[in-house]
Amino acid sequence: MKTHRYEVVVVGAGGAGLMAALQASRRAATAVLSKLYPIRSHTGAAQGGIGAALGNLEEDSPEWHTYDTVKGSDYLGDQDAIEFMCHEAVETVYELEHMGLPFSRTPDGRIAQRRFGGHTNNITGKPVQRACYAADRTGHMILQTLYQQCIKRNVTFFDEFQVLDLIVVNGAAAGVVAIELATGELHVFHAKAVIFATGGYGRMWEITSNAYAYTGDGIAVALRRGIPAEDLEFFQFHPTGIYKLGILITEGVRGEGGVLINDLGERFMERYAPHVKDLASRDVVSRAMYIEMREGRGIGGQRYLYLDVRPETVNKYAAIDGRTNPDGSPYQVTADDIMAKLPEIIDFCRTYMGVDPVTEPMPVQPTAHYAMGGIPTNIRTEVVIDEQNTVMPGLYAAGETACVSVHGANRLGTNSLVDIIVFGRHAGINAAEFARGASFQPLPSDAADFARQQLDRLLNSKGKERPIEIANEMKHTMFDLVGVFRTEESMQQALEKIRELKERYAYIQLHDHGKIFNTELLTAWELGNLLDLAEVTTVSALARKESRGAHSREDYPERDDEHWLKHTLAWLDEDGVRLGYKPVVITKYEPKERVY
Amino acid sequence: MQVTVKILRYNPEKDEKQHYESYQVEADPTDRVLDLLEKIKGYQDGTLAFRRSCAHGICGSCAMRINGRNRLACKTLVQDLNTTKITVEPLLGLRVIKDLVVDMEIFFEHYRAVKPYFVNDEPPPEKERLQSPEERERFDDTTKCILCGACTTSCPSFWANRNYLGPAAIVAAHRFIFDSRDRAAAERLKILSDHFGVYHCHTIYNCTDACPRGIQVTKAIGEVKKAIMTGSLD
Amino acid sequence: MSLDGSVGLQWLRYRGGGTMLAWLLHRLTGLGIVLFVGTHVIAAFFLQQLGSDLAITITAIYESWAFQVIVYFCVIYHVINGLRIIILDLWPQLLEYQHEAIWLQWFIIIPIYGLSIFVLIQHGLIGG
Amino acid sequence: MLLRSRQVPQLGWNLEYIMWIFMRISGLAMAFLGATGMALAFLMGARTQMDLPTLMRWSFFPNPNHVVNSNIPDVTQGWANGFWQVMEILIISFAATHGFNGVRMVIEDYIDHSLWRPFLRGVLFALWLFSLLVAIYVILAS
Ligand SMILES: Cc1cc2nc3c(=O)[nH]c(=O)nc-3n(C[C@H](O)[C@H](O)[C@H](O)COP(=O)(O)OP(=O)(O)OC[C@H]3O[C@@H](n4cnc5c(N)ncnc54)[C@H](O)[C@@H]3O)c2cc1C
Ligand code: HEM
Ligand code: SF4
Ligand code: F3S
Ligand code: FES
Repeated sequence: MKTHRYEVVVVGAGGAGLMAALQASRRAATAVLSKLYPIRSHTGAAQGGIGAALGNLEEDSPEWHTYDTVKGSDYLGDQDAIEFMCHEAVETVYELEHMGLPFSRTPDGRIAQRRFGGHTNNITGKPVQRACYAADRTGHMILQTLYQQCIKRNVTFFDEFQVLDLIVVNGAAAGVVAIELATGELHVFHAKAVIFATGGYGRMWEITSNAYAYTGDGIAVALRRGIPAEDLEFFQFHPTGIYKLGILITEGVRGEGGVLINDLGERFMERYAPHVKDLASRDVVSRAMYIEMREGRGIGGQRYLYLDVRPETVNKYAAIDGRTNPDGSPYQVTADDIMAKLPEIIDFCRTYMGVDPVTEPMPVQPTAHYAMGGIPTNIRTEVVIDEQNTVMPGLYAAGETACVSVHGANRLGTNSLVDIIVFGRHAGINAAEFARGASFQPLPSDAADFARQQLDRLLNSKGKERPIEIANEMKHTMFDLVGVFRTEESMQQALEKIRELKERYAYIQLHDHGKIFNTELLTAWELGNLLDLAEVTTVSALARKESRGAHSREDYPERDDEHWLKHTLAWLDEDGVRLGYKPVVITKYEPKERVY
Repeated sequence: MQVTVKILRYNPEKDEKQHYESYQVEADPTDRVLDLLEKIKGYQDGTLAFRRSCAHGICGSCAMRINGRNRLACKTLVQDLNTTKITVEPLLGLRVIKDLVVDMEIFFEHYRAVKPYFVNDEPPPEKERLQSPEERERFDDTTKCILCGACTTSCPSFWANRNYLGPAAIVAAHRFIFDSRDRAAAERLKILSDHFGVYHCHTIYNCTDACPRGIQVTKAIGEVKKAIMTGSLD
Repeated sequence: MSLDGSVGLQWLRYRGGGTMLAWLLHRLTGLGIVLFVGTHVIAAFFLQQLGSDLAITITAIYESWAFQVIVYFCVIYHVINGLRIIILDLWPQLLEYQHEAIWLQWFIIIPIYGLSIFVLIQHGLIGG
Repeated sequence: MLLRSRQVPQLGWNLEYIMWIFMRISGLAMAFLGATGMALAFLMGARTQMDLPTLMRWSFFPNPNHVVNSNIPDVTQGWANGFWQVMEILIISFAATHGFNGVRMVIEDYIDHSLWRPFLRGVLFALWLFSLLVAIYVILAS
């Protein structure tokens, strides 16, 4: 076992982790640990854009962005944090540009922007061009740019080190324990401040846009150390995943004028969101799609619909909507425009479905996409551990793994990239500053024991259960029973299943008992994380007897501000999940009904 | 349908040499090769090691040799291979750690050697630096790179001599050399005109054929050579 | 085996396609020409100076029609492929069409080479 | 918006760069000289007098030895003048330099930075010089 000592340890090297590392390493001795090579992180998969009210193409303001986000969150987002993020967004996007990020450009050379669901001009209510983009690989460019800057600044990386445990001493974070994949050895990283930026946990669902690595490690590790998880019942289902595969088709497609079509050839979103139609927020669109499919209007009666971005369709509906270019001329696209703005999407469709979006509509279905909930933090990205927002000294979280909460019950497209950049940056600054003023906690002699125990239990388990079967059953259960629509009954059933799976998990069988690159062992460990989070998600969702944002219950179809305008906190104890609640921060915007 | 997947395996804790092992798998024509590997790992042999994350060709983890050519396992469908016999081998020219997992350190070392980051020390404007769509277009192709390594490890010049910086590093340099906002083109061109730079490239083109992102790698290298020759970055 | 990263002969199994073959042939034909022309010139030198038997044999082999079939391939292939390389180096934007360029060059090489060896063999067998 | 023209200052010369350019220039030059030789041979009656292989062999290396088999009268004198000697010396110098540098490139592809490199370079240089001198001698002496 090796021990390392750094003032700040960043866990995760996606957008949030790298941004934190860039800031922290300027101020304190910093190490970045990541289970993947940094450039393999899931931030690279983000397509459509990063929201910031630059107003490069039409009038816009951070206030509008704030309001849209609050509304998008179904009023569950903390308004102080949202306001902070939306104002910071502008400056941070410029900062990214100054780091060399190759944004697409407007004819006069400025950062190009496009429409995205839920982002509106607050006066007219019409969609506004707020998403700054680099073709349809915005996340890829953010990840690459940040990694490049880290190379420039000589940031210390420990690539392919998977963090298994958080060391807590005297109620403060004192470091992490990680396994080096290439050798199987455990390493202890002694630190004054730890930043978690480990991404989401969408691999819990069957159809998902998320990477294999999205197994909620950060949240699960924190849960095992007595830190609660906030708002896990809110998990976003993106309307347009490739049928069966779940691979994401960016909302940018609809931003560029694509429309959703049912079996009758109707543009059904007209009925559900008369103002913004296909650009309503994601929870609204996903629900509408489910209803269409349930009522038999899926294509050929199947569980998918069409997303149509053929130039003739786009032009037809643009004319009906009276959509215009900034100069007032009618909005018209050609096949070449589509190819230039959405090259990746076209490539996905051709590769995986043999469908060419320029000449054929794409078969899509809602796909599990984004965790609104996570490790609870305050606006300074410090992790808080109870209803009174008590801070755990030295522990920070940012990105998808954290819940500030800026996304509340439903995240708007483009806001996650804003989140990781803005709060990643602040996590880096705050952690480094904390570290400079703090001293190292003494390291316990058995620092790596808990991690080792967890691995040994898996290695020595004597059962016959296959991890992949447990995983498949979990995914299936969660997608069917705790998916877009939920009921008391379905979730109760899910909970029983999850508990059964957890029991079976104790009897899994591993073939690989080696040390070097034992990915079977780590996948099994990750499955344990997912099972824990599945339980917490289901219990939190069962308790919340209302429909809000991404959490929509058929037995409680209305939002209930009187009883449920509050954040869930869930602890995972020996004997199951314990729930608590804390209030939502409301500053300017009183909750009102949400219509699009 | 039934396919046979033959994998070049190596477990450093047991084996002295690499050897092939074959597995029978039930597959759909639209299955990705990655799906087959997952099935083999999940149901037949848990010791199989390979890297993967995104499963849709965007993270660059799963580059390997499939039926004799470098590809991404998650972007290769069974039906694309036109056969039911699939051979999977690790990338060539890098040290094998285990099974299909190779040590990418040399690859990233070469990447870091070309200053793959934006350099411009002039004080930035308050807002964005301006860049016309045409100037942006100039280097668009090479911004797509996901550093999967398929190109460099398909290059006979790299196989011959692993000091050759390789196509991926040159692609990374190209992305900045032709960015109108960047100011370090001359330094990068100097590095690339040195002994292990672009002149090790004999336009063999395996790299371009292997690139899962469809980047015109050889063309990018050619443009760098031409820029060294003419001093012009247009 | 590539346990340490060295490639050995494994590369022969890489399915590189026509472009890799084009390079391989360019390399082999280039080396071939060096070898043939080198020995030929040196043999000519010794022939001229000493009239040595070995030099005579070498020259005879070199000038035999069978050997010339090989030399011709080397020269014609190397020249035309070399010109292709030079053209693409000057206009790198054409490198997108490398596959097409290589097809095109075979369409030039095959008739020229075919014609020359036809004449060559004819002369060799019938005697010119 | 128009693209601004961007320039970088001339980088220093180095062997790889010089040789890369030389390989292209010499290739072009050889092709040009070869074509010239062939054209002139045609003008001098080769079309009717000489077979194709001899013609080609001859136009790349216009050594009188290469023409003796042909049926052109007084060939040795006709082609043994100064012009053809210059042509041939040019071609052979290009070819020898191009060829030996090619061999160097191939070898250096396979060897690392080590003591072998200067050694092999020395050997190749000597061979190059030797063959060049021999070739010129053969031309002038015949
Ligand atoms: C297909 C897709 C498209 C999207 N498009 C958009 C978009 O257009 N706009 C937008 O705003 N958002 C988008 N999102 C959401 C957004 O991309 C993500 O939420 C965001 O990138 C998350 O960033 P992150 O830094 O938190 O995590 P990641 O980038 O995923 O990074 C997680 C890091 O943690 C590391 N890690 C995880 N576990 C461990 C462990 N145990 N030990 C060590 N390291 C660990 C990983 O290696 C990785 O480096 C999209 C998401 C997806 C899936
Ligand atoms: C018109 C005639 C010729 C042309 C156009 C030509 C062109 C070229 C070019 C462009 C290269 C560089 C290839 C690269 O960088 O990958 C090259 C390489 C080479 N040439 Fe020539 N060449 C010609 C004649 C010759 C002759 C006469 C010889 C031998 C004496 C020769 C021997 C070589 C060798 C050995 C190489 C190195 C091959 C390699 O690196 O793979 N060439 N040639
Ligand atoms: S250029 Fe293409 S093949 Fe090479 S590393 Fe980048 S994406 Fe992979
Ligand atoms: S395969 Fe290698 S030689 Fe050049 S064109 Fe590609 S880098
Ligand atoms: S798994 Fe990401 S590229 Fe294949």
